[in-house]
Amino acid sequence: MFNFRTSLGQAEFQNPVFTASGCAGSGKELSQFFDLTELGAIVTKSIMLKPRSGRATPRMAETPSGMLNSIGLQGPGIDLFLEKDIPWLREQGATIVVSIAGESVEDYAVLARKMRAVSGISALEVNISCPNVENRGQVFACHPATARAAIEAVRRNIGGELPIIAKLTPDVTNIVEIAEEVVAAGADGLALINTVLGMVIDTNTMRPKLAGKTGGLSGPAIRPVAVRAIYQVHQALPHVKILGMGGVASGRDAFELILAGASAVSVGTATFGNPTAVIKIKEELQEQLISHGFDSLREAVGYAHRRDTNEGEL
Amino acid sequence: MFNFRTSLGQAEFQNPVFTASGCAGSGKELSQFFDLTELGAIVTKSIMLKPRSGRATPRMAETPSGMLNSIGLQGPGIDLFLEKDIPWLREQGATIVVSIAGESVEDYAVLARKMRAVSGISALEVNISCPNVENRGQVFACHPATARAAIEAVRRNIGGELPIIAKLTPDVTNIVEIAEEVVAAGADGLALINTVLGMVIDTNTMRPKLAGKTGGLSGPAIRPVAVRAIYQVHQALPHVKILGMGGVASGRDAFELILAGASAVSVGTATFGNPTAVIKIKEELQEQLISHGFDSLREAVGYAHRRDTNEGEL
Amino acid sequence: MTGINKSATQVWAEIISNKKVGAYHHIVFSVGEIASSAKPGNFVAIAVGGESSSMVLRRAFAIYRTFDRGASGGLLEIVVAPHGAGSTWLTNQNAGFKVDLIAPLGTAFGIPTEPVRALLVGGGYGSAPLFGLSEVLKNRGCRVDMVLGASTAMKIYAPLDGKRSVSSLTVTTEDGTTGITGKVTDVLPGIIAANEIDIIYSCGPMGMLEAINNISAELGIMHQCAIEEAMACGIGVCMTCVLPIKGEDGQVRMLRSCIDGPVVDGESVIWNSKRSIPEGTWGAN
Amino acid sequence: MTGINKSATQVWAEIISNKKVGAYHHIVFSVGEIASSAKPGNFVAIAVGGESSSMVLRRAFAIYRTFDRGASGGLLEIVVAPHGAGSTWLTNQNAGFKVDLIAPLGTAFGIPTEPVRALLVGGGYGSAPLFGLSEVLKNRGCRVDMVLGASTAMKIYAPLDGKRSVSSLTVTTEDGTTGITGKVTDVLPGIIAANEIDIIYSCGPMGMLEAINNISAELGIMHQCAIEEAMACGIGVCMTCVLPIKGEDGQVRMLRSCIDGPVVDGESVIWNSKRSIPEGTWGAN
Ligand SMILES: Cc1cc2nc3c(=O)[nH]c(=O)nc-3n(C[C@H](O)[C@H](O)[C@H](O)COP(=O)(O)OP(=O)(O)OC[C@H]3O[C@@H](n4cnc5c(N)ncnc54)[C@H](O)[C@@H]3O)c2cc1C
Ligand SMILES: Cc1cc2nc3c(=O)[nH]c(=O)nc-3n(C[C@H](O)[C@H](O)[C@H](O)COP(=O)(O)OP(=O)(O)OC[C@H]3O[C@@H](n4cnc5c(N)ncnc54)[C@H](O)[C@@H]3O)c2cc1C
Ligand SMILES: Cc1cc2nc3c(=O)[nH]c(=O)nc-3n(C[C@H](O)[C@H](O)[C@H](O)COP(=O)(O)O)c2cc1C
Ligand SMILES: Cc1cc2nc3c(=O)[nH]c(=O)nc-3n(C[C@H](O)[C@H](O)[C@H](O)COP(=O)(O)O)c2cc1C
Ligand code: FES
Ligand code: FES
Repeated sequence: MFNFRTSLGQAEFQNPVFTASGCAGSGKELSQFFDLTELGAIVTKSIMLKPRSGRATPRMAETPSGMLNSIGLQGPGIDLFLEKDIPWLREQGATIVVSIAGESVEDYAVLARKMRAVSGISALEVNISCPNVENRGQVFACHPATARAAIEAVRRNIGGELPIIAKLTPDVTNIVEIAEEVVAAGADGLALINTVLGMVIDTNTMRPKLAGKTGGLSGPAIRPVAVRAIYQVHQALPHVKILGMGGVASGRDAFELILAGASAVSVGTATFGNPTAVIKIKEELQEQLISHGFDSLREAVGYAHRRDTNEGEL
Repeated sequence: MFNFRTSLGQAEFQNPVFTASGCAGSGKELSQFFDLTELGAIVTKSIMLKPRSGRATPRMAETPSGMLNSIGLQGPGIDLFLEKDIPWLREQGATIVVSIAGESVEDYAVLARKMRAVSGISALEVNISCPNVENRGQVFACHPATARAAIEAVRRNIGGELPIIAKLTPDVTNIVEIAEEVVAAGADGLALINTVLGMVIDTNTMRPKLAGKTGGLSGPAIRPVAVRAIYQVHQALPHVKILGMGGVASGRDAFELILAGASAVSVGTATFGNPTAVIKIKEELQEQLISHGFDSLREAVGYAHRRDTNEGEL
Repeated sequence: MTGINKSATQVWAEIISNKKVGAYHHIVFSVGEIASSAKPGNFVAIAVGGESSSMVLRRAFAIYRTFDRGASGGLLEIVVAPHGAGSTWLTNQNAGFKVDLIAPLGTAFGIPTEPVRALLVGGGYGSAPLFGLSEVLKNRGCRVDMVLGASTAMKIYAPLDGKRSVSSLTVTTEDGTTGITGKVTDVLPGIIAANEIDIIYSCGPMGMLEAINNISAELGIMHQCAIEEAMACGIGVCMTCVLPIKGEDGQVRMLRSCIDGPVVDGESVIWNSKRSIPEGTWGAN
Repeated sequence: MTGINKSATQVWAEIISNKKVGAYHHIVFSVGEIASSAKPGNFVAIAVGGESSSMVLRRAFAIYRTFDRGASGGLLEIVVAPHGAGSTWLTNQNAGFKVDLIAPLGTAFGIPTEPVRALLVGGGYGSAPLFGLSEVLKNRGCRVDMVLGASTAMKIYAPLDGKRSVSSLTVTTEDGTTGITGKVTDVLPGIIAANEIDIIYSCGPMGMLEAINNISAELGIMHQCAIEEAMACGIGVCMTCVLPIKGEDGQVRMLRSCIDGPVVDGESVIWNSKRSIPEGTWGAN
């Protein structure tokens, strides 16, 4: 029997295909198209302390094999979220990973404290890398010190056994350095990658297309960047579990990220093009793994790093 | 009469559409398809001090709306290049921008000295997005200090009036910081952007597809990253001329980079899909500019940055 | 929230016919049971560009009308303006080609329980969903008048059989190539007064909807409009398609036009807020 | 360097026919004057995926044969194995569709000035360019024998009219579904000896070419082979398609297979160097 199970930190998942934060609504919207229990996990939209309107529109622009978004973390705030969305997801029997995002180290601390009492959650994804916040300089994941501070705040306040997955941006000179820092600060796993900072100028209006000017690039266009980041980090930190994401649109793509070193993958933009993408990808991934002779997902994780006697330089 | 002329530093060009370094061979190959005098300039493949075999194959992988390459700067070395390629290009009447690349600060100094006596060159593009062998293979353009050192070495040794265009990598936390540094070090202009570091894993062999494992991502997939980088740098340094590149495949795309702040654009990957892409793009760009009511290219440079009274937040 | 796309279904829909009509393409799909669940105002989301497409997002199109053909399966029709790469690709596909289509999506026009006097106003291809609506209204005993406007005659979409269901049809074009020279809003006040209009239904460019809303607000007439915001997913999961809408509690929230719209009450919309968040919006900071 | 693609031309080439033959598609294009300038061994580069394609690179295909039809324009034929997205897209296009095609590209097989005894060896679709070559050789008075191999019968491409131009045709398949069970290299030594072969021309997978070269080198027979390296541009500007080749001066250089190839002397190739630069290569460090 093929074993599709995986783990991130202490958390176990029946299969390795998750939704990506911010790309699955509250779960309700997708449940029209499939049963949420089919997912490895649903990763919720990054939730902040307070309700948030998000950015002005236009918030999106299609790009070659990708898209830009600048949602600006629109959401109901942690209290309403815990009151409404989480109970509903629990009722569905969904495996839940909650994503949190803060504007200050203190925010992360408070969010973590609010999460510690919540049951039925498998892991906490800590988004320290949203490129849509107004001051790019303040993206936590861009600098080792701020990345560390955010994760330490969560670690100190979360208590118990909820695994912490730190979500990093690829928009840095050295992603391995940031990864090492957040792992040292207490992250149990890493989510790689968030969107890549980009811009589209509307050549009709001759202005940036997005009201927020810059936005996050996602979709197949960035998959090579995701694979590279996952590969580099897995090589440097082979024992740290990685939740991979970035342009996964098929089982082949999911397999690629797993070979690079991801223990699970999240599907974001592909869901916009196809509501059942996650399910299709899950099925295709299982086929790929089996057809390559793997008995379990785990054997395939990071397999592209293996040394081979007849290929000297690898 | 529409004025298509542009300038980078003291260098003047009859039109703003150039080939991208490493994407036009020696010029001979493209001259089968069009007259090289039609180009704003031909930017030559980055040349190093010594002959160089480049990397092993496979050196390329197609990706969604893009490609990875890891040529590894194959080339004949500066002496043969000056002896053979440059005279031929001069004979054709081509406008020439020479790209140089070094492995050490000293390399850049020597390359600049070799270039100072050469006539018929319009500008020098200094590719500092390559690995520094003296510093653990870290890319010069990744750190302010090494970026500065390389450009200073060129500035000190080039003498005369040959404009220096520093070519930067987008793979940094803060490209504006690097831009400011190289301008302070004496760069007359900036070339933005070089390729984005990526990787493709071949899911059949389950190994990195490229022999060099990682490669540079180019093509339309990265255009939003190029536009963002150009926009950010033009905003911070409005008086520094930018040679823009990254995913330009149509006149619309060239126009987008110009609106963001580029005074000229280079076309790379698009030439691989279509040998006459540069000419098509030049013609389409001129149409775009005219149909938007511009009398000259110069007026359009950075036009997306304008303030508009009825759009408060811009 | 109106119950999230309860009957939305994803199908491979075969193109039955694709005909150029003026500036548009009228495309008919075989969609099976979807035909019976779609209501006027709903839209479809279609994947574009084929297998190796560089376009990762679906395109939304208002449903022009549907036919429930029983055993032989239902038909669904749309009217497409070839604009950019996605819509142009779609208009180039021939009968027999199958597209990946999701429908019905979004809210529908609210149908009054009483027989009222309704004015339907369409701009460009925005007329498409109004013909199905007029059928429904007529069957409920409403009087239906219609105003269609566009920049030029080729962009007026008004098929013969559609016209039959309305009591009067007024056409305006900005260049005067057909009908009255001017905009729909030039003729609205007169028609509203003459026909004692109770409710306006509209569909078209945002600027037109706003202008209509100014008139309806001034006259105190109900106004339902089908808005068109850039949508990445069409099914409520991406939050790109939002616009500021005032709820019954008076609170403005950024609501999704794909789930809480495209049909919304004109007076609930905070118009002309493009590129900024109106002050006082829930969560604005 | 063989003069850089002197007659290469870019055209919109209409598909005249597209037929499935075994595992392959035989596709005929109308190409005008290109037909008269192409030589056996040259290849074409075709843009794939249509207008909004996510595939930015052309695909290379060996020219199977050309017909110069005078006033009505020339024809060019290729044999395509549907493999990944690009080739599959191409095999799905029907007659009447136009593709963006550049040809002729690359080097051609060298034709001996004397009437010699030639053996042509093809693997899979690698047989395609050999039929045109055999015509030319025959017209020069050469004796031509042919060996075609593949994993299975469906992958042997050997059209009837092609067979006519050869004195003998031997077929091998690994699964024994047709011809002799085994690889081409199993039968080569016997055929070479029996027919007193002077020169081998080959086209097929790199592994096969290398194996053939081992035999030709041992027997001291000339060997020209058409290699297939991943190409980004096909016209010599990208340097992705290189492989280590020994020049007449004994120096190994990384040469472009699209310009200095695809046809190269088997003995000049440094075989089995994939994923590394052979020591002593010019510029290796
Ligand atoms: C609810 C709804 C109903 C619609 N009904 C119709 C219809 O009946 N007939 C019709 O021809 N078109 C309709 N549209 C517009 C249609 O979905 C496409 O946006 C339009 O055809 C442009 O797409 P493109 O691929 O040709 O252009 P591109 O410029 O390639 O589009 C790029 C991206 O921008 C988005 N975009 C561009 N213009 C618009 C716009 N005006 N509104 C929203 N998004 C836009 C596209 O959806 C796409 O994601 C509707 C849109 C919405 C949201
Ligand atoms: C000189 C030359 C002649 C060729 N002649 C033929 C022919 O006559 N018939 C035929 O069916 N095919 C031929 N090929 C292979 C063909 O060009 C395509 O590479 C192959 O069809 C796979 O492309 P794809 O889009 O289906 O696959 P994909 O996997 O989508 O291709 C992705 C990329 O990898 C490259 N690639 C993948 N496989 C190969 C390969 N084996 N060799 C080189 N590049 C590869 C592709 O060119 C493309 O850039 C030839 C290649 C070369 C270089
Ligand atoms: C519309 C949209 C909204 C997103 N919102 C969030 C978010 O709230 N939190 C977060 O960590 N990442 C967010 N992301 C990033 C995705 O989770 C994911 O990391 C990224 O899109 C790359 O994956 P993809 O290419 O599969 O989309 C968002 C992405 C998109 C496209
Ligand atoms: C095959 C290839 C070779 C390249 N070689 C060089 C080079 O030698 N020097 C350099 O500065 N940039 C080089 N580049 C980068 C391009 O000049 C350009 O910055 C980048 O490809 C983005 O532009 P594009 O998307 O139009 O290709 C190369 C790119 C490619 C694809
Ligand atoms: S289009 Fe995605 S939420 Fe409306
Ligand atoms: S394929 Fe570009 S140089 Fe040969």
